[in-house]
Amino acid sequence: MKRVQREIVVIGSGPAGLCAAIEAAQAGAGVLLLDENAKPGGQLFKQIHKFFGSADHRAGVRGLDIGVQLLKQAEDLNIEVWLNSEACGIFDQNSVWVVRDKQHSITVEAQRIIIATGAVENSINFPGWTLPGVMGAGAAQTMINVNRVLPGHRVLMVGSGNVGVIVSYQLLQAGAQVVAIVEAAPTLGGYGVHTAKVRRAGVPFYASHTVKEARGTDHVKSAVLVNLDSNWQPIDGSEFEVEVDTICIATGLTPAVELAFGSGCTPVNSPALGGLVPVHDAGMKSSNESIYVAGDVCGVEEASTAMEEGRIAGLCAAHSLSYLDEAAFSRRFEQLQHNVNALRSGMFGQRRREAKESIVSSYGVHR
Amino acid sequence: MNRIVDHPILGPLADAEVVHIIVDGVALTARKGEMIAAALIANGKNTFRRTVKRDEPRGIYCGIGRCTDCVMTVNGIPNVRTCVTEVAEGMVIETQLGSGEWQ
Amino acid sequence: MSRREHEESRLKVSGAVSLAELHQTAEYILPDERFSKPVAVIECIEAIPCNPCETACPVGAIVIGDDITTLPVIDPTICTGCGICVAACPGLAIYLKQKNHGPGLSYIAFPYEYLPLPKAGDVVTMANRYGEGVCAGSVVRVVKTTRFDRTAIVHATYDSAFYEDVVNMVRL
Amino acid sequence: MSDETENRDMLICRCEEVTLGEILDAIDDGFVTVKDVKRATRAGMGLCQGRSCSRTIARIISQRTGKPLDEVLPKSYRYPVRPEKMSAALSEESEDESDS
Repeated sequence: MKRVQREIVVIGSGPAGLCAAIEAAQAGAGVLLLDENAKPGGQLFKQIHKFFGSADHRAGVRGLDIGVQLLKQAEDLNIEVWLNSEACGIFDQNSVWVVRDKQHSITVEAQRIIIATGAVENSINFPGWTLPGVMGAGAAQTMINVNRVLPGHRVLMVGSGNVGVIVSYQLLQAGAQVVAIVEAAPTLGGYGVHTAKVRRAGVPFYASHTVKEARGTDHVKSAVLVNLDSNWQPIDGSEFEVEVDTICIATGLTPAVELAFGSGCTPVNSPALGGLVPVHDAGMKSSNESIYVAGDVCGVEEASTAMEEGRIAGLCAAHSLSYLDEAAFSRRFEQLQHNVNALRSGMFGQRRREAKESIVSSYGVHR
Repeated sequence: MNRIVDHPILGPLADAEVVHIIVDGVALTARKGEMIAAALIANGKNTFRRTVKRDEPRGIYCGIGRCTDCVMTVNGIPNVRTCVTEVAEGMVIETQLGSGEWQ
Repeated sequence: MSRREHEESRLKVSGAVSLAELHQTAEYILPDERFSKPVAVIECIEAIPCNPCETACPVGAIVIGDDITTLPVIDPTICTGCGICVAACPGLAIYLKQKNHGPGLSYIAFPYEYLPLPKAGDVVTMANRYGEGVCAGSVVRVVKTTRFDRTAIVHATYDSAFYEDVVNMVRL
Repeated sequence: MSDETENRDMLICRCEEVTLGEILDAIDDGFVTVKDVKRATRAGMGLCQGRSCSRTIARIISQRTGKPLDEVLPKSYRYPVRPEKMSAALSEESEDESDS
């Protein structure tokens, strides 16, 4: 197989990968950015809402505009980008097997690899959950915001975290009707300002409810909702049916760890961050000296935290190849640590902040 | 039609070159650059395949090429993930039955 | 089973912040009849890491400070009613209000990101935090400038008997 | 998660059409890791390689055996992590290294 050499290979050009590539290139390193899709940007281009955070995080700017800005930056730095290129495996610590355009294989020998492969939506199961019309909330978001096609007209959203509530809002903007948002827990998960947006638009929330069954032959026709008691068991007789043609499942995400673990990065279980994640230090270095991780792959959070983690990974990967003098590196490193900590501050970020702290502090142990 | 012709944030749908595709023998139009799954849903087709054991209908589920529930037979090649594969002029797309056959 | 009776009107259950919760929040400052023009009202009662309203305000009427999870504090006497914060807020949690805009009429300018947009002169149904129509409203103007980055701001007058209840309009 | 015993013929593995009942029976027969359940029922062997179901199967094992979720051994990760045709694995990139 044909072999080429690169200093830093970034796998995945979503918010984390793009920012990692930019930061590493700004530090002076040679960067190759891979993405399996025809267009880079990952979930950024599905996120048409304005981001939270502070000015350092480009707060108040819409995700898709941040995507355009980052792509422009990557272009200005003339970062080498391979699209339609799937990283299929990492061998002997630093060789990335890449299949390009589904036709050719090439091995990229990288001195450093930054894995930014994101996360995959979780499922919940109920009779009829495999019917056409039942899909992940992310799938519906991709359809409406990227492909500009409505997956359905009457939608039931399952899950009231920020994803479920934001996608519900975006479904309304796209012209669909959101019939209800159900949440199994007794209280809603997403930020109050998000739930308020859709509630004042007339979308009812059903806390302590879940889907008992989806009905339909070739497509979803309706969903049966059921009330749950305090230990989350269905209350017989509390079922009621809602006419819907689409059921979106927004019950969390799981880090897409197959590349990281396949290459031997040590896993650690972190429920607050989505399950098994690769162990990493504060500089986003995994248990493997030459492999860094960033974004949802090492902890499901938000695009804004993914961008900061990407920058940290890019900075540290470049510095480990002796780019940037000590002073410049530590100044920038402190700034980026401040940025990511700011995003994890407050009651909403507490569980994630503590989970990340325990991963970083246990880094020495796991190596 | 399920296309979002105008959008409060994304603005009006830009013009796009028309791509002609044949789906289960029926000629349909799609927009250049869009995914097969999007073109099919836009044209009102939601069942992409029928499963091996139970012959049950399946459509789009994850939308990002991970779950492989949206696979169809494209230009005679089975198991093509339609949610991450762009349409092309003259593409022949068939609802996949079971694990599909090479044609 | 009428769902409404079971619905405790708490933000974390109903999805909408209740008047009770607002009144317990010091940062919720609803301008009274003495104000001669609309000023910003912020319904942001959770400590989330976010401060674009503070940075957007051209006259520094909104203060959050270094810890960006601090709730934004508005000084209505400084606020000029320009509406930039209304569009800048990622949570769309800010609107402008004036209690005595005219005889028996209150005034609101709220963020609106849907189609179709209402037009000046339209009569619409004003909505409360639960999405219920509470009274008629007449649209004064609809502002959509590039500065607001695709968030339209709808200005409308309505019966001041519903001054505090109204936060938006029923979508067209 | 609806009551388990009631939905025995509900699908858990979408690709291989493996039901909750088959998985519960395998667990009761002593297959108590995600890999074992895969070997016993084919759940996770399909085209998506367990991306959709292995997390659910781990949860079912944990609920059924009472073992905490993080003690349920996860699935393994084999390369290639994307479905590739053999022809793509073998054919080399042409000499003139083209960019994206």
